[in-house]
Amino acid sequence: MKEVVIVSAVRTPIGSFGEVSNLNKLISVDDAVNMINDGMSIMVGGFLGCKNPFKIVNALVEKGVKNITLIANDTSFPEVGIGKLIVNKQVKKLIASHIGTNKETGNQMNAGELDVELVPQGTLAERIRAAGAGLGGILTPTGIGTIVADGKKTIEVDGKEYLLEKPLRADVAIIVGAKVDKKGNIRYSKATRNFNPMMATAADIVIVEADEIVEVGELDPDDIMTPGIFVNYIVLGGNE
Amino acid sequence: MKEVVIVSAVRTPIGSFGEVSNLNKLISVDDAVNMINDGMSIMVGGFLGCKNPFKIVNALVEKGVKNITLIANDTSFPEVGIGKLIVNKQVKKLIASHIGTNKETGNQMNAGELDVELVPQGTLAERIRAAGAGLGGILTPTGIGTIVADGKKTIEVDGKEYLLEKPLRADVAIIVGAKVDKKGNIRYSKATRNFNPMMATAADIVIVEADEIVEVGELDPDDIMTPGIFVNYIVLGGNE
Amino acid sequence: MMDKNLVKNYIAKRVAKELKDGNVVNLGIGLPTLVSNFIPDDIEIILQSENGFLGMGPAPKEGEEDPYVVNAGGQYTTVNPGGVFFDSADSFVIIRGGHVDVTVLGALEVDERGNLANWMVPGKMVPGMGGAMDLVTGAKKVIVAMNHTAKGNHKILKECKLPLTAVNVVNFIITEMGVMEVTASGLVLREINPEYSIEDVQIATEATLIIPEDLKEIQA
Amino acid sequence: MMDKNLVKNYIAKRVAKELKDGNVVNLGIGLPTLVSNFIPDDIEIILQSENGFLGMGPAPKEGEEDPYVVNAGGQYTTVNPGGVFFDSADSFVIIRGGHVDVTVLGALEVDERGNLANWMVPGKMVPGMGGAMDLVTGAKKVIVAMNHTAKGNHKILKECKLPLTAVNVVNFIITEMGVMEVTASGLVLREINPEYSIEDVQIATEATLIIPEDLKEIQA
Repeated sequence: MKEVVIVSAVRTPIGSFGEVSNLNKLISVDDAVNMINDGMSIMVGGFLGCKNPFKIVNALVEKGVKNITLIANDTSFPEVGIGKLIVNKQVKKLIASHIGTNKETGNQMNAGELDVELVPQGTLAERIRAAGAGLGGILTPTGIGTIVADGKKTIEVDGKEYLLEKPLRADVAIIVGAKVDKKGNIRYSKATRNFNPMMATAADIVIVEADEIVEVGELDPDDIMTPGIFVNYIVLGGNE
Repeated sequence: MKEVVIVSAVRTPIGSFGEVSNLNKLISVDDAVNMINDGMSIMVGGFLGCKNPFKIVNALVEKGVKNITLIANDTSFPEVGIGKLIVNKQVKKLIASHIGTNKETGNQMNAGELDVELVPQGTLAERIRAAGAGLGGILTPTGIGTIVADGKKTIEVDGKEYLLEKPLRADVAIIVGAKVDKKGNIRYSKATRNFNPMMATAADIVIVEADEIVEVGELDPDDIMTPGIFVNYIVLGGNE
Repeated sequence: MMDKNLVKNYIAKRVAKELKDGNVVNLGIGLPTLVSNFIPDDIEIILQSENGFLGMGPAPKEGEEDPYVVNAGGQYTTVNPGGVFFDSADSFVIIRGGHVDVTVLGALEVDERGNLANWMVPGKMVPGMGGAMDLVTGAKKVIVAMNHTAKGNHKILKECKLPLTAVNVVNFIITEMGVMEVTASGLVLREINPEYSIEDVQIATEATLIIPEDLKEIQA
Repeated sequence: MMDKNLVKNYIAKRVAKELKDGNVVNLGIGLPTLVSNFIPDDIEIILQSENGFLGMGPAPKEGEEDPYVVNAGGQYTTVNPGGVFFDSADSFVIIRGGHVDVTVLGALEVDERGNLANWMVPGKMVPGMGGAMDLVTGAKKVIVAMNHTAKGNHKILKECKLPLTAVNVVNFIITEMGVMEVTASGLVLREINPEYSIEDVQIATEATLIIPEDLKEIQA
């Protein structure tokens, strides 16, 4: 395992992680994983590996952070992105909508090694959004009459039943961006957008892995999909 | 008053207004206002006139449609956009967050001529979004302990109280777009985006007034802010 | 009995006839994906991919794959002119909000009340529901496209036994044997594959089929 | 007593000292808007405009107005490099979700428990709450910036009489007389304008002021 590099004193101290300042947000992947410790809840963007923040996730695998609560749409494939966190048994609890593409997830779940909460995909996206939006949860018709409703409150509105699903936050969100300016303003590309915009609003520390980092002002204000105020740190991504 | 032009037979028949087809969506402003009749509920995009769909609104003023339920952020200024619908006494019920810039709104309200439901701006946006998203309403902390909460259900989630605010739909949404392709895909410009994207999802008939109409394929799929599936009709806008 | 692939294409072809010009359609992974091969040239269907776009096109040619354009099954795909990308919350605004006209998906079990089970076999196979629960809850028309039976076992039941995906949501069941509609009175056999008798279909179906006077031959 | 504009600028200048480098700030219409004139050059404040953008800049020069760039009061404004436009739902994700560090706004009444009334006088003036209810509910710090009294009448009360904007949300009240903090024990006078005595301020305030040992002179 790679030696852990101590976060340099230049970085924002722990106490102010939740606040996004206009200080230099660019950090190394080592600085990024040094903020992520055993037992944390971590949201990771991507949909079946398209695409996880591969560089940071690989560094997390290398560092061997344990007992993670992982929040993601799926667990990718065993050899791809966050799939490795599962294979490497770094995840204690998983909150996801789909685990069928990574057999190891089902194996660990059936063996009682991994606690899995399956959430309908639309509910997952909306629960994360609700957390970021300061809403008390969502009222969805999805899951009514199924085991997804077990133990949850139902609310009747104008004669129709809805499930009350609670907001979902994390300690850290690790997301991907295609073009990211130095203030952290993000533009996503194509089908890689998926859960990233919501996750950016719903974690104490938000780290974006950027395909490309550009100067402030290079992105048209109409083209930015996640405002930089949500982003604490930027890591330049690489290719897996 | 201008003579009302009969909707040509080429247009989609009444029965299928709710369905968006790939038929030609371009219509004249006369065709547009001919779908909008007395007593309908109408959502109109814009924020203090920046910018209402001026061409269609002016045609509604000319046509003299009455007893409208108007849903909009505000009532603009007396001489601008939807402000004229108020001055012209075409509105029976108003749902808005702010009416201070159009004194006529307050006058009619105080005289008992206009029924006004004031909704916090964030709640208004989210209620419209909820209607478009198939959610049973929203749970917001905004308005708790104020008269906005009167007669509404409060729901406690993890020890905190939230107000249950119901989804808000309309018969017709009239929105603005900066660049609209012939399938109805919309790109907004700058501060004119405001309520338009949510309104596009929450009405039976959605009409966009476009600054510019472009060919399909001219807009980058990453740059489109409202998919054309939400848009029934396109009217080429003009300058007021 | 037709060969496996023939059966799949037969079903997919018949499903395609349910799609109308301008429909927004979400096709599940597997058999439902084949439906896109049978859409007539004179109508336009807008395919929604729940991972985040509208206007999904055909699979790319070899060497032209874009790693940022994959479908909800993780396979390379393309986007047609006029297509739109969005995030997962907006994707499910479209789905849950009733803006998808037709969703086509497979089932482990479906019953005469339109209940659907397609996301888990407790203790055995638990892939998760992905977007399926939202899709069947939100879409205007839900079509189950599948083989009529599984290894000789009934899949079309009086009452689903597996954990449900949703309650009372299925409108049509299309199999190699026929087209069934879920109605308030029960399951009506609307069309039948002329290779089978009504008795054949009933034997392969646990639910009691209602046979209307105007039962037609399937046109696939 | 200072002249009206001097008073406004005095208050705005003191409010500006509450803003920290990197803060996301929403300034209400009127007096609060003046705060942006007093932000020190060595810190960067990101102004949020609830009608749909971040990174609001100064008013445009005459002849350079862009009709598509207006603030929440409908006045022409500009966007700084790095600014971002978004829709009203996303704007209130930012506001309600706790992503605005400081909101500065006026009040008709404010009380010692941090209750705020600033959106209607029943039967007289009902402009509506606009974004104010969401702003004071969601922002991390709520600063009321206003004249200490209105035509000689108290505005800082034991208990608000007008319909509330929100309950227990105000953190600081900054007037031409001083800086007051809402605490669990009541209203603490943190700073005082040396032109006034403690007694002057108390007389102008219905709520009982707590005077701490380390009461400071206001630095505006």
